[in-house]
Amino acid sequence: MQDIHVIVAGAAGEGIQTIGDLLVRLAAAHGYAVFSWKEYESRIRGGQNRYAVRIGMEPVNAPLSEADILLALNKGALAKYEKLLKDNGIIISPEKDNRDRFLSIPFADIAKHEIGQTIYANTLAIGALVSALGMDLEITKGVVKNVFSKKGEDMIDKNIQALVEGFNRAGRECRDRCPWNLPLREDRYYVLTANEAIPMAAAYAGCRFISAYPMTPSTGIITFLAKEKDRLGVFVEQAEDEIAAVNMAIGASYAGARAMTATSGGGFALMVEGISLAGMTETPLVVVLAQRPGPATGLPTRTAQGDLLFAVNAGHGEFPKMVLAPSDPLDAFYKTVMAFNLADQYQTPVILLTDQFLADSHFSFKDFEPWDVTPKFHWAGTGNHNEYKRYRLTESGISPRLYPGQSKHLVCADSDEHNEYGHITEDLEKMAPAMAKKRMLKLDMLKKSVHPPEEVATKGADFILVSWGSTRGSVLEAISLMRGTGVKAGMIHFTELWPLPKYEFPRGKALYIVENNASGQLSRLLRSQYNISSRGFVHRFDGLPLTAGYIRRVYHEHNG
Amino acid sequence: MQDIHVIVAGAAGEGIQTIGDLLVRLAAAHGYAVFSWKEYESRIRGGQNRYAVRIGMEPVNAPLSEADILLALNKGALAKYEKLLKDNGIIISPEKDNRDRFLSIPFADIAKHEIGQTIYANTLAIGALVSALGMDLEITKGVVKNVFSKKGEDMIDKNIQALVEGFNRAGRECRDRCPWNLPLREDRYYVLTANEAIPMAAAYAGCRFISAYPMTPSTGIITFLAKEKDRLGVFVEQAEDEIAAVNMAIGASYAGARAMTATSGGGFALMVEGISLAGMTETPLVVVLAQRPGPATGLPTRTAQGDLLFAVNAGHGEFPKMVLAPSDPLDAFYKTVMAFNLADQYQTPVILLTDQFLADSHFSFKDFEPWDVTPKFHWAGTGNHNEYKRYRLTESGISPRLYPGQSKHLVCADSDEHNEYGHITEDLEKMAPAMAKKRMLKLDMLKKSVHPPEEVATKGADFILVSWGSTRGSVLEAISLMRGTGVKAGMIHFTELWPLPKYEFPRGKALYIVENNASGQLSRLLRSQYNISSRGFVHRFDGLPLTAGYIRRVYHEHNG
Amino acid sequence: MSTMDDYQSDAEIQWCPGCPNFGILQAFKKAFVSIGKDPHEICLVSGIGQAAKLPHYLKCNFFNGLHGRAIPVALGVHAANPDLKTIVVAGDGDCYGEGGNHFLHTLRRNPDITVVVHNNEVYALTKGQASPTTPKGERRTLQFNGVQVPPLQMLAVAILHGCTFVARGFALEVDHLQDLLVSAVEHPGLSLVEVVQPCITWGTHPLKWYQERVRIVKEDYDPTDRSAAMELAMTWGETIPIGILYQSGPVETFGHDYRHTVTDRPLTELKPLDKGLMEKMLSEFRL
Amino acid sequence: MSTMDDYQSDAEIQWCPGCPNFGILQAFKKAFVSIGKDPHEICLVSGIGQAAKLPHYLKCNFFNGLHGRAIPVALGVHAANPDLKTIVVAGDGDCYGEGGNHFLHTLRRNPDITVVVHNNEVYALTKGQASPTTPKGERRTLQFNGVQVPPLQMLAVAILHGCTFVARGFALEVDHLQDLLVSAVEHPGLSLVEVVQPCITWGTHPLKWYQERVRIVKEDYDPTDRSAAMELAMTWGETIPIGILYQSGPVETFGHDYRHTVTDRPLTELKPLDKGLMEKMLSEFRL
Ligand SMILES: Cc1ncc(C[n+]2csc(CCOP(=O)(O)OP(=O)(O)O)c2C)c(N)n1
Ligand SMILES: Cc1ncc(C[n+]2csc(CCOP(=O)(O)OP(=O)(O)O)c2C)c(N)n1
Ligand code: SF4
Ligand code: SF4
Ligand SMILES: [Mg+2]
Ligand SMILES: [Mg+2]
Repeated sequence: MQDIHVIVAGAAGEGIQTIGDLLVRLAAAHGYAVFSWKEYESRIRGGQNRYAVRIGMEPVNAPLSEADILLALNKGALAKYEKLLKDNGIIISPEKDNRDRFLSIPFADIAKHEIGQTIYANTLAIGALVSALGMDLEITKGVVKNVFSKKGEDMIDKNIQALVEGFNRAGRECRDRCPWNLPLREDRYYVLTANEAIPMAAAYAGCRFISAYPMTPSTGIITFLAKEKDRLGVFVEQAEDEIAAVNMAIGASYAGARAMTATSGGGFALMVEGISLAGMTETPLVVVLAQRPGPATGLPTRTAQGDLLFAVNAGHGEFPKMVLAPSDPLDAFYKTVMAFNLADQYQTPVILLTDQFLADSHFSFKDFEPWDVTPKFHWAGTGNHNEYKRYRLTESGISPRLYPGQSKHLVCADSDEHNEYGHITEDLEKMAPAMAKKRMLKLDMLKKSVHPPEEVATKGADFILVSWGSTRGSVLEAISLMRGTGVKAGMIHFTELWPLPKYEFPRGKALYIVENNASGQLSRLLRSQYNISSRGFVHRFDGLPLTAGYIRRVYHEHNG
Repeated sequence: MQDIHVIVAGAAGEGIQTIGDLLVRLAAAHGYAVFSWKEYESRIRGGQNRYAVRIGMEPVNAPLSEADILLALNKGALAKYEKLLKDNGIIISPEKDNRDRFLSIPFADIAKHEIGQTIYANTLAIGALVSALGMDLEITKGVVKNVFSKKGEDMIDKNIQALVEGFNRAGRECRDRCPWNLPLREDRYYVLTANEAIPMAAAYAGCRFISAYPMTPSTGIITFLAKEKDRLGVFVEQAEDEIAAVNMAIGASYAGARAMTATSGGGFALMVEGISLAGMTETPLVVVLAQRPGPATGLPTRTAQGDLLFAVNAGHGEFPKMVLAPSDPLDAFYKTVMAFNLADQYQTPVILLTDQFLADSHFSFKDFEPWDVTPKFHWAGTGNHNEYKRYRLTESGISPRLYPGQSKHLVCADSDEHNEYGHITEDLEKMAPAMAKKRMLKLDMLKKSVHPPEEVATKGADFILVSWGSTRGSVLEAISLMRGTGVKAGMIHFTELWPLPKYEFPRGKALYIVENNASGQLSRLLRSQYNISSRGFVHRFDGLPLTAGYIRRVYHEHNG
Repeated sequence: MSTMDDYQSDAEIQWCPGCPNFGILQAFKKAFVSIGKDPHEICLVSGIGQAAKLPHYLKCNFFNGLHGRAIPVALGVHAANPDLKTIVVAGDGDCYGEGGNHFLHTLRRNPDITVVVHNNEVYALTKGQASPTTPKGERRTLQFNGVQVPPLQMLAVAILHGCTFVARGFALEVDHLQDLLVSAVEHPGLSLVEVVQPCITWGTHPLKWYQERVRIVKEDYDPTDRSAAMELAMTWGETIPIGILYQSGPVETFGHDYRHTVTDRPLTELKPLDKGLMEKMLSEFRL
Repeated sequence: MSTMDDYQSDAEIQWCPGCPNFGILQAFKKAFVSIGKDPHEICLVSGIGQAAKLPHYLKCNFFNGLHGRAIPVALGVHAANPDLKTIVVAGDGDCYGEGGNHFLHTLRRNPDITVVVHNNEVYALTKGQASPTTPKGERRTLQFNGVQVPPLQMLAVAILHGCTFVARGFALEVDHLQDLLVSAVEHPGLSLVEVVQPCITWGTHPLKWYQERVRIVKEDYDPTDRSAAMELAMTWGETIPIGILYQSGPVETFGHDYRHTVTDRPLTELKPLDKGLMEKMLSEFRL
């Protein structure tokens, strides 16, 4: 079976979120791997948004552009998205149209007149989708019941009624136009977004404190932790601004609690001084930077990989720092635990770079067993100090860390250059350069904790796509598309971006660097480190994620 | 004549600032080129500070480490700085000591008992220095009268009395120990710091507005403009924080006034979001980033070149930006005018990178005639628009800029991605990528305004020192020192750091990259652009400026 | 004479249908007609949020900047060109949350600008988190157990610092709001207008709740009575008083020393500095 | 029982000889002895400035962070470990200038910490620029014609927002200040102590000027009288009242819902999350 791609399109507030979420659930309940991504405007009602759902036998966690089915909830949505429909695709819409590919079902009217209220229009639409997709009505009923279980009997009944009505209406018209079929399978998948994986992983890693200021697309992280306060026990504080957010997290971390904050570009900009503070005071800190297109406010609800070099170079002065860019929610789980562990071990800030695409998209995983990275703590122990010095000069650069109140040992942290006790120093001859050196030593050490990039099919490849972060799924799919047409592509994918790992690029291969940005930031970063040169670039910077098709097209434009 | 190097050392508040400043004036008044630099602790009274004055026949604007004369105002100063004294150097101090090199003069006691008040101790010390240096007493009297001219007759008389007393006391003891002689010369020099050159240049360039928050070592810039309000007519506002400072400057610039702000690393970190805003709204903005050692508060009164990559990569999202790092006050004058011109022409932020060393040091110039760079304005003109579009898509990427209220044309600026009128756009198909491309186009254009680095003695050189910003004087002196011992060194010096110019490094020369930082930021930057590799590095990161001697020593350590 | 149409923008309005922000927009247009300023004589400055989109929907000059930073931008605009009527349009989160420090310090400066705060007691654009004005106990999308702390009292803080014009309006009382805006813009010095603007998407009370509570201050209310004003500024519950809560005689405004000694005209009208002056200044460094 | 010596730090003091900051330091030591907390039970948090150096001169835990950011750091410390006595030591510029927004919002939170503000009416460490408390008309090193705007009234803002402990002390009245500090630290909820701390280097008045004006509030002064307190908080001129200006009964403190539902112990005492729980949560995503 080829993957089926459904686009639900409509205005904000019109129900596409509900329909899309339900469709994701339904596909999973039928035993299929599902991938979804969303694009939405920066408004609460109106505009034209899309919720794209990809359904397949195996997880292919990458966006598609062409659709099999377009559920267009209004005329504007139809106009905007119809061009994405495959030739043999169909449209389901309340709009009227006589074309063959068109299933015209006035959801709201039917809902109102047959079920009693327009609010059932969404479930009607789901019914139609279920029919068109050849899903099982009984299973669907079960899921719908479940979803509405807390809304009372009447609500459930009406929704089932709407579902069936939609199913039947579409069924009548679908017969020869809908070739799809999704019979029940045995498989079950974990389906989640990075904005769900990261807070869970954080709590698992021992994070006990988060302070943040709302900012799309990062807000989901703090919201998840607030909602799960009772189970996860994380202290959640909405700060008055991002400066407060990062400084509170630093305070909590200094006082012994693993702590984090999450934001997007503009908020991260405000946190940069705090990141330098964490570097100087050697306070572990995890910052999620969920990228969206800039500069400034930019396209606040869209996706981009535009802040890589900003993150790598964030903060005045020189200090060790780590930048990790997970490629999917499972990797995000791992990287989050790793971030807390390494922040703790090296007593320094770690930045997790995600983006709107990664934050909001549902990915499927056959297994989600991220237990081989476990929380590791690096306290010094209170007993073994004759004289405790928070910033003792050591060979590794790592000083013994205790927290205040833990014992009689006083823990003194200073943002000025300081001596081993944490007191301001003006000793330029010995202490100041020794402290600077000690901190930078940790960067050398950190390098040893960094893994080389992932290589896929590089042996025997004619050329290699080099990528980072959330584009992995699309690059992998691009490779397999190209291989399908005899073009031998490989992939080198980076998820640990600073410090860069010791690594030798395969020799004599043409490199194409693939990024969701305009200026080629990975290119610049790699060039500064590995002395490589690239044959070409694939850049996308319109606020939408890279797709396999896009990558292939640009590659072929380069290569005739 | 070999340059004479005098170190005045003592506690903050003890008079070293007064003595140092006066010595600079005196040397200049005698017709000598003078260079001074200072190091001071982050406190108002006490500690051990140095004011180093170099006096010569020709301007050599570079710090020295070894001193001919040490004026040590107290015991601690003596202990800390005596090791810098040359074998044949002398010490002048109120401390007691029987060694031959020691001129022990109890300034305060004499001032109190012979002149009447201890406040004359400083002038006594000046008298002693003048004698030791073989300066002219009458000329000195003239300068001293001048300096105290506003303090009333009695003050002037007493100071002259003190001067003569100090001169005579030292004179008695100096006879065979002080070989120096500074007879009157005809030459006259301009003597000034970058913190004086920059605000003057800004006003000359048409800057009409500065908002800033105090932060060492940048505060001198806004202070100068506040003091000269009546002559220069700049609107000066002390902001509540750096975020306000940068946003006010952006507002003023949008409204038609050339505007700037000045800060140091921590404050710059807070401005980074605003820099991205200037990039997005295409508002000209000049930001002085006066570097000091970080991270965080670091060594707030010392010098460093630790923020180069931070400045180059400052701001979320992608937008054109320029980073200039002047090498001396004359160059700072030029670069400041250039900064305002290019910010205006390309409608984007320009960062001027200085540092504490450059900000506070007096440099001498035979001529100071920076008139070949003149203010250039780039207004669109109000008449020639059928329909005015602030962000018109043009071939150059530069849109017509007007200011609000200038005419009936409305000037609409937006930090969101916008259409040509400045209204929010969500059109990802055409408008958003077109605007992103347009902005980045300006970076390509900007590259054409950038000059290649300065090459000195690179032809025939065995190796080349590659440097940037304020280290130029020391590198030049290092080259001439090394050439003096038969080591053929050349220099390639960068003052325009982003975008980097089109440039070919001379082939086959060993490169040594010289920086006042720990991690080799210029190295990384150059590697990402020019694919060069370097033979070695000279790094200094103890808060003190690079000297020729330091550079030579590290070079020889590398090369046996 | 301008008409409502002169302020009609082409931009598509991105607010929810029925949002009381439309009332504020309407009041703005009417006020501009009353004031008789042409679009190019007005400069709106905003940050980021639903409220901050308003400038796009009025045909005027505008600078739509960063979240929380409208006030400093407006100060820069006003310093550069005091001839422009500079008006800040901000959300409660924008102005009192992220931008709280600028608000506070600008009370001291008393710039001759107007600050209009849409108080919808929520961070609307980011989908419903509590704002600094959300009443204690009310739930928001990040406050699952309700807001745990009392709201800020920024109108009272303004009065406390001698802000000479402090008013509260209601988005659904368009004509009343129009009058407030006219008075505010015409008032010399900083004028602050907070507008009760219920959010019909994220708010916890229906519009009616507000309509029942909002009361125009009595005819004989004396807005020069500071302690009465403080009282009304902090009243939000059974009744929500609207009107000019506090007004007092003019005091020195932002930049007055510069305006007196250098120029009271826009800075763009200053002549370039004379090279002779520069040479003279530089010569002072020729020691 | 601790003694003064227990709080004696080895660090060299970087203040000017004779600075009234020494009085504050002394009062702190005495207060700690009275309170009977050992050095390791106290955590001082400061920003950058002369005042902010104080933690170095007391032997306690401390976090000396960024200019203006002491309060958020202290909130984090306090959230992580409510057993520590967390005390912010800030300059007027630090706390009301750069950090004004944090101060404002923390009034709402009412954390059980103490904030001590050294009010020297100047940015001392950066060499004498005006601070938010510099009185109008006084010259500073960047205000050549004197400060043009009135000062902020942060004590009044605190009282306005229901801060339950607001006091003013005088650096040269060490014993009185000691008492204030003791009461402040022992007070449940946010306690604010602003200390009149003349700067003998950059200030415009001699110490005597202050000594003549400072008046301890009368014995029968009722610190629960909010409007009287507002009055005293804003009095700075012929007299400068010192003492507990406002105090009221305890109200809910920062994080109380978390403390009630999750733990009232330090967060370090929470056990690691059980892998079983994580598996359970993840299984909810197995659709
Ligand atoms: C620095 C920064 N932080 C956070 C955001 C995200 N953000 C956009 S609007 C908004 C809040 C809007 O609330 P308010 O100002 O009350 O306006 P409203 O939408 O309620 O009218 C936030 C937090 C941002 N754009 N920039
Ligand atoms: C972000 C930032 N901006 C500016 C500074 C420079 N700075 C250091 S101390 C200080 C002001 C100190 O004034 P105050 O807080 O009143 O303390 P005081 O020295 O008067 O005790 C400033 C502006 C800084 N360190 N960090
Ligand atoms: S979310 Fe609320 S404030 Fe925003 S437009 Fe909708 S109703 Fe208005
Ligand atoms: S500058 Fe002022 S506040 Fe700072 S130590 Fe000296 S006297 Fe005290
Ligand atoms: Mg709001
Ligand atoms: Mg102060």
